[in-house]
Amino acid sequence: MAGYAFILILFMSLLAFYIGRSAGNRFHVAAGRDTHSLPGYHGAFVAVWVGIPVLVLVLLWLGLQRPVIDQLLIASLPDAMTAGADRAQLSLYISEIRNVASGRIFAEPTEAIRIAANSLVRWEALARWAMLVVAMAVMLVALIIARSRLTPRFRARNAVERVLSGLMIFCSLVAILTTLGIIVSLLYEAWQFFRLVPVTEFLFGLRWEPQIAIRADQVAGQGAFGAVPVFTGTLLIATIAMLVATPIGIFTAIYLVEYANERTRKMVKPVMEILAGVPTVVYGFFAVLVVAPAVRQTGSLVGLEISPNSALTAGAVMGIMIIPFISSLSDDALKAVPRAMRDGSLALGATRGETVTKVLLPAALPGIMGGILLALSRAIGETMIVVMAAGLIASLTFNPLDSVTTVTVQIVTLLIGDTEFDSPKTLAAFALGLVLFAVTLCLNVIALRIVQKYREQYE
Amino acid sequence: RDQIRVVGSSTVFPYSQAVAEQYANATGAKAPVVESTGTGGGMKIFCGGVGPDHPDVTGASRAMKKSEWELCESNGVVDITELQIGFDGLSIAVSRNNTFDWDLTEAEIFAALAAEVVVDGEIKPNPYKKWSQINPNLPDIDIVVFGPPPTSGTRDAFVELAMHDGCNAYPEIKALKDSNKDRWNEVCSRMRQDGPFVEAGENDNLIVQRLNADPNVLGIFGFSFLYENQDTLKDVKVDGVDPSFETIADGSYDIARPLFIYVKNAHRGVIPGLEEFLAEYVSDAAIGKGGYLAERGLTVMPDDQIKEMQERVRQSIKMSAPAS
Amino acid sequence: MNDAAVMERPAHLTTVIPDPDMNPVKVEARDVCVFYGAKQALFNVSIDIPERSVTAFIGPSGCGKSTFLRCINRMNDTIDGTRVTGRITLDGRDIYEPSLDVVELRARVGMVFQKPNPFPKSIYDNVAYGPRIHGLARGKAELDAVVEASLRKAGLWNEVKDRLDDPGTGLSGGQQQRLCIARAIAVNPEVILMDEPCSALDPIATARIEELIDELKANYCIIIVTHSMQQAARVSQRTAFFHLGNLVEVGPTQHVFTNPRDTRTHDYITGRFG
Amino acid sequence: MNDAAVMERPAHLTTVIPDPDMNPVKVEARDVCVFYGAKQALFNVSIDIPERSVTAFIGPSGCGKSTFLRCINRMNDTIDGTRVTGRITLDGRDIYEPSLDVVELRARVGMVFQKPNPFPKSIYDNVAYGPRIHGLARGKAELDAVVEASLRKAGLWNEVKDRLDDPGTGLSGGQQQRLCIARAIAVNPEVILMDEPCSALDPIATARIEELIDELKANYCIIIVTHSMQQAARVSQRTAFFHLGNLVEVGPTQHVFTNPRDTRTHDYITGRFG
Amino acid sequence: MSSSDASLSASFDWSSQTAAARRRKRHAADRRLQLCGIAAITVALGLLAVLLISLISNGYRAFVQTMVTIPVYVNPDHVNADDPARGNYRAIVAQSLQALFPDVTDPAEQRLLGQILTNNSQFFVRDRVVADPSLIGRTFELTTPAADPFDQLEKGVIRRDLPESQRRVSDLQIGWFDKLKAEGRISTPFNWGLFLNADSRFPELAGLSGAIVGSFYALLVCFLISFPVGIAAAVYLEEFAPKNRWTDLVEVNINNLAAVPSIVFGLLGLAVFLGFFGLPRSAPLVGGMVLSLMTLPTMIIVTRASLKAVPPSIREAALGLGASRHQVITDHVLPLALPGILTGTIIGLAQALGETAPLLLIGMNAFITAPPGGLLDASTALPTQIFIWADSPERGFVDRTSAAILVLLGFLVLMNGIAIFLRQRLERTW
Ligand SMILES: Nc1ncnc2c1ncn2[C@@H]1O[C@H](COP(=O)(O)OP(=O)(O)OP(=O)(O)O)[C@@H](O)[C@H]1O
Ligand SMILES: Nc1ncnc2c1ncn2[C@@H]1O[C@H](COP(=O)(O)OP(=O)(O)OP(=O)(O)O)[C@@H](O)[C@H]1O
Ligand SMILES: [Mg+2]
Ligand SMILES: [Mg+2]
Ligand SMILES: O=P([O-])([O-])[O-]
Repeated sequence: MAGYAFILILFMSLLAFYIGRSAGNRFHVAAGRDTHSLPGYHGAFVAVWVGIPVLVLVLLWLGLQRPVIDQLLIASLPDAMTAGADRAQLSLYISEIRNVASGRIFAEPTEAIRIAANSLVRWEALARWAMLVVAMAVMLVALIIARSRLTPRFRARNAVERVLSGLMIFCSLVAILTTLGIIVSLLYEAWQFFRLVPVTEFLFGLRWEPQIAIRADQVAGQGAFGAVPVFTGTLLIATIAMLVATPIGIFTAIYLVEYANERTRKMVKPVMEILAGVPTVVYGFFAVLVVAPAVRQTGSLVGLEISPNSALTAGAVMGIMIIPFISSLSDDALKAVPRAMRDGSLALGATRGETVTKVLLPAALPGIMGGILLALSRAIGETMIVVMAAGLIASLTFNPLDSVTTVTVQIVTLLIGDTEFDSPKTLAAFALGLVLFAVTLCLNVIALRIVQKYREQYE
Repeated sequence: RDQIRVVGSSTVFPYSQAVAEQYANATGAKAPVVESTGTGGGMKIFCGGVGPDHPDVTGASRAMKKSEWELCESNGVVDITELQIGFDGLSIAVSRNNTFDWDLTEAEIFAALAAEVVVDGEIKPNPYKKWSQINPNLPDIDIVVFGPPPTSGTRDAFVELAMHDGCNAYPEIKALKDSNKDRWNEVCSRMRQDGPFVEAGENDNLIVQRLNADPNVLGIFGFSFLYENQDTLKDVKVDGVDPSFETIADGSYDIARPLFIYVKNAHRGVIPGLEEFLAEYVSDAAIGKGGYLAERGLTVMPDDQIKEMQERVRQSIKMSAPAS
Repeated sequence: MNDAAVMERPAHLTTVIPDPDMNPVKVEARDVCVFYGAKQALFNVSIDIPERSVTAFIGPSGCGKSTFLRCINRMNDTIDGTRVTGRITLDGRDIYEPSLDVVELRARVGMVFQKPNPFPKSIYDNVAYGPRIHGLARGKAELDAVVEASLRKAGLWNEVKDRLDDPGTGLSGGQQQRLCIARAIAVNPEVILMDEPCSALDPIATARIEELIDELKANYCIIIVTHSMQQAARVSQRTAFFHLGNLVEVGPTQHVFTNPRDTRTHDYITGRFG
Repeated sequence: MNDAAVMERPAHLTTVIPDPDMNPVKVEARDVCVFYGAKQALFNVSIDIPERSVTAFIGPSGCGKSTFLRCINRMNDTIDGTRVTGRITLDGRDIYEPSLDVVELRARVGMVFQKPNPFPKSIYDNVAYGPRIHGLARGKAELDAVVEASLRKAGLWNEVKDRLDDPGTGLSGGQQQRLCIARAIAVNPEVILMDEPCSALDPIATARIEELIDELKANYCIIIVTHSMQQAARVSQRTAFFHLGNLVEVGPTQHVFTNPRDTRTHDYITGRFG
Repeated sequence: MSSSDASLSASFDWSSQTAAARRRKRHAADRRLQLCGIAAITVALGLLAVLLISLISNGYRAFVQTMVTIPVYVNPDHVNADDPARGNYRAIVAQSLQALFPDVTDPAEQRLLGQILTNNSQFFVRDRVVADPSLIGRTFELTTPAADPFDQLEKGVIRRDLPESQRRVSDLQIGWFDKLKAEGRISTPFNWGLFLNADSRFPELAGLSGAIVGSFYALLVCFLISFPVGIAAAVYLEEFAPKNRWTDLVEVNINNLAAVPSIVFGLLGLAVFLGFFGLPRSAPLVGGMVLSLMTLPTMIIVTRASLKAVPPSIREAALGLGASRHQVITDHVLPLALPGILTGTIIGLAQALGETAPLLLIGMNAFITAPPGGLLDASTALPTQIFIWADSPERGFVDRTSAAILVLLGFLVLMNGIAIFLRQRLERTW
């Protein structure tokens, strides 16, 4: 039925468009160049006013119809059933009534339920027809009003364009709303968490054992929520990733920009893009099944003791993931150095290598730095690789051969499967999320500023 | 909601999956949604309340705890049927590339994995880094054991079945049991957090694959995983006994536990297909000898016990509050 | 406009106005053709460029002035898909022969560009860059001396001597261009190529650069591309007129401007096109 | 260069050479100042531009010619941070008054740009675009007629009549520029602004455009910015000389070129700077 | 070279020994830098190769499937022609199999024999009979997947040379299997089931169709939200918005959102869509919405870049003719920017396709044996399906995990390929 409503709206809007356009056409014949807007705009003006308000109305209606009918159903049930029933029990009734109404009967329903199911069928039909009638009425009124405003000098184009601009502004706000949503939801949950665990303990505590007993009689972690080891672990892995990715990425960019011929570039670039497009869950498997054993074996060959979940493994694989990121940003930064710099240096008799190292790299450094910072924030926020390859236990160490855990690993392990929203364990995930968001936000803002400044410099 | 929802133990997960699939195929009804959340996580969601927003069934690799029962009760989930579906052995395994013939006592397991152990008659933080430090006959390699995290019933079962037995082998700790029960519980239950015991997440198969890649590490997981991978993995004897369907069923293999599912009776008759699903779950074709769950590694219960479960389903017999 | 005159003789033949007073030849080009990919930008250019004097290249936009200029220090090598045929010699040595090191060639043939392009480094480092990479100075003192001498020659010393550590990009446009000239001089080139060195500058800065060119011509062979015929007339001793990739006419500046022999040259310098 | 002469009188005062034969005024500017953000690009420009004739704006690069031109059809509105003060009227109506719809203004004041900028559409659609958005033609037949008439006026009809569906970007530079002129004419403007319309063209194309301008001036008020004084001399009836944001001198072209009254004008047209 | 003048006037001897040696050294340094570049690229591409090889070496096996063909006698004792759906097909299949091995009489052995076929073969027989009830009482040839252990045996993963106790299949079963093989009843065709079946507990039946459909729905939602909203936002910000503090803030914000860890979006989805709006868990609708929040900033940035790339001269031309700003955009700018926008969209969607973490948080990692029928049905997605399979004990799932990764990579390479193609074909450089 909602489908019919939308079809009706579509039809009415088209009709409105047609009516508006013919009016516009008549103006045009009569007034010629004095008509302000093209006939199409007159049509669009009427169509917009007929279509958009009713669309909002119908969507609201559809959203509210179900809860209202549910309320009515519950009110219609005999007091004996509803008295003392809690929300859950009531929603079970509703669920049963709906099942009965749609013909899915598997146990003999009680009389009350059967009656309720019958009323449900009736009410729903009623509501549907009511919606159609109301929608139709609204559209007709809108049509009449909008049509009456059309005159040859009426600025229909401006009116339509204002509506379009409004829609576009609304769309731009989505990004803001998302951020607000993130901040509010994280802050809210984190605030709950900080009521249970003091902020100072969270930020400066040295022990992290969040897998607290989920039952009173279980002995598990003791519930320490000092996140420092988690932060250092994150930092350690991110640093290793950067150490792997930065040189490879920058050298790759240098080669592609300065040395490679067109053909090599055309071949290497898409392949690098594949490297960037590999889902991180795949890198996770790669880390666990290929890299970790290899690292451990190499370690035991030289007599080193390497944890199976070593930070080295997770960091190195994350580094691989980040290579294309750094190389493409460095590529951009190097390319943004004006050709004149390059020409200036080459014309003085510098080799390409000297040009790169002495002129281009220093000039592109801010851009590259910005890129590296962006990559670092990627590394800090990367999840799947570490979920699979890094450890779960937070140990305060800077030894890359040891196992450490990261913020994202903790968020995932604290949240997967378990959707209760009141245990400090679950809430801790949101506190970590907040920190993660704040840190990456800072990094990104700084990095973007640097990159932007740098771009402007050569604009 | 017109779909059954199942949560709970990752050990029971494969069996619930198999039953869900069989049920959907056999009846043509909409396929149930089965999520693996770990026993504890599952209990928590399951006990969240009655109604279409809450799951109908949860799997557990140990019996429901008293605290969980209370949680359920406080949320109005009072009418629950408990169904045992079989047994599972907890195997400790190692790659076949490891040449040592492993045989550990529970005391040795405790010494290797507990947070605190007895050294020179005193209870101290675990100092052992190599197996040979525990018992000179064991290999001179690092202790590295992959195991499940605290949300999982496998972990609870392992603690209760292996660690508690193991710690009681030390008189110093056993003495505590009478004098200071809490302290005893704490010493016997806490796994070490300093590296040798690696919490490997809920993903048992990843543990299997990591054992294959690394012959010097041991892993703890359900017997079904060992059963599937017996060509590359071999078991570690516990107190001299190999895990197998027989030794698990007759109790001679010590670290075995029953597997359960719990059903909300309030949802029966409301959620379409729940009846048929449960009937399928406890049918002989599923959990009986040679049933399709046995093929997937479930250790089968004696026939009379199966009969009892089928009776429980038929009559929606309400479970009583667990003792502990 | 009547372009019939242009058609009178084969387009690629150059009218050379004889000049008995010309200095000895420094750069000699014979039948130089340049292709950008499939597109030919220069057609059989042959020209002799004398040392210790200023030669100006003029012609409408896109006629190939810059292209030819960049052949002389092989800067065209840096553009993918460029192909040069014919022969260009510097002091009689073919600069396109394989054994020649372009690094050396470019040190001997300096270049100044249309838009001032100082490196984003200090003024000192800008000038010292060339001597450093070529190892022209032993030690700091010698380098200081080279930098000072170059800046003096470029007429910039007095303006910047107190702020040698400031970034070169902070100077005004005209100063930047003189800095670029100082940078080119510092490696002690024999030829200096200038591609519209004043077109981005204001009249006063232009005048300063023109004076500078006048001083420099005593020691260097200078080739300047310009779009301003007045500038060509003011600073150059010889002028070459390019049109559609052809070198149309070359000779003493005086003659070319007052008495062009080709109708195209005549039409151009009287402003009938361009 | 000696700039002392420039200082003799306040810089913003314009020398107006009287011209009794001038056509009635179409566009009138009084004390127009333009600011790009904090930077002032034009200082108190006042000028009368007659209808049915060609007025040329000349001056060195960056002197504000384009800026002033773009004030006349309010194209400067599209640049953020631009502020215009003073008064510009078209047929006596202030074009900056709030109630005026710029869309209508721009339909009456057409514009042709330095680089030919046809839309990447067919030749037909290029010309038809303006009439379409302004609803100037009812039906296909009328539109065809408008397109043909405009292309004929722009002298392009014969060259393109068989390939009206080919993309406009496929034409040669000169043809593209004539296409742009046809496109501007198609909406039937009263004023046509041209910003260096020939500077990207070869001599032959330039000549064609100049001829075209000569024909068009019978019906339109044409304002042309050019960097070529020769071109200004050839095509315009009146010339205005801008310098550093000031309108220095304006008058009949003949007078300005042969007998400039301001030293700056004189220095510029004799090629002493720019 | 003591006085500054001398140093400049004295011509430097370029052909001297020292000068030549110095130049050689400089060229060597140049080549070293070049080599570093080549080495870096080689390392990066080498790592990609290792990754692919390790996937292919595991995954290729999953692309064929061992099938068993047996004659099935539809015994009328077990099926009632009035209601063919309710027959005892398990018995029919078992009897048909036993008919091939008349000497296997021990019930325990018969059960072992039954394990050769996939558990669900009974349903295949049922479906055939339901479709064609005339089969009752007749015999037809049924081709059905072999159970996973035998599939692995045929593919050589389970090694015959191991002691029986270390194998998933007994010597007896191997004997039967070999007999079937000798009779030509075993074949290994391409495994269409991998693409056509939904998830299953049984590796031999498990396929990706559920995950593919789930991913498709999620991407569809993601596209339907992020494409129009992204374009509208980008057009507004690039073409209309005044440049002030507000729009600066929006700009910084969007750039920042593009770099926010995906798991944070998962947290948002969990808290807002599931917690606040009460949308169903595991639904592709929610997955798509979370993914669209993630791709939206990317979409906006890419679209703005494409809009920026349209030369201002086109805008000026249209404005100069008296087109309104909206007309300029709809008539000229958007059509010209479209290839770039499409490219960006595809790349954004490809990223969304490979995203796992946020989907884990909203429960799109459940076991569901049927493809979702709509946006609100519980479903998985490709990456989460990989995550689930990776956790299944059966050996067959090891291959299938790698195969699923390969399929996912295939989709990604395909999408990226289309994007690159579009970019090279349609995008003009001005
Ligand atoms: N990198 C290039 N690729 C392709 N064609 C080019 C390239 N550089 C120049 N051209 C073409 O070669 C011809 C000559 O260009 P050149 O730059 O030498 O002209 P010019 O006389 O210096 O012009 P201007 O006065 O504008 O600097 C022109 O048609 C130009 O389009
Ligand atoms: N968008 C802008 N923002 C800031 N300053 C501008 C802008 N456009 C032009 N200017 C400045 O305004 C002054 C006048 O510029 P305008 O383009 O009008 O000069 P012009 O006489 O047309 O020069 P040209 O001959 O180079 O076209 C110049 O100094 C220029 O730098
Ligand atoms: Mg040039
Ligand atoms: Mg201009
Ligand atoms: O997932 P578990 O069976 O270990 O609870």
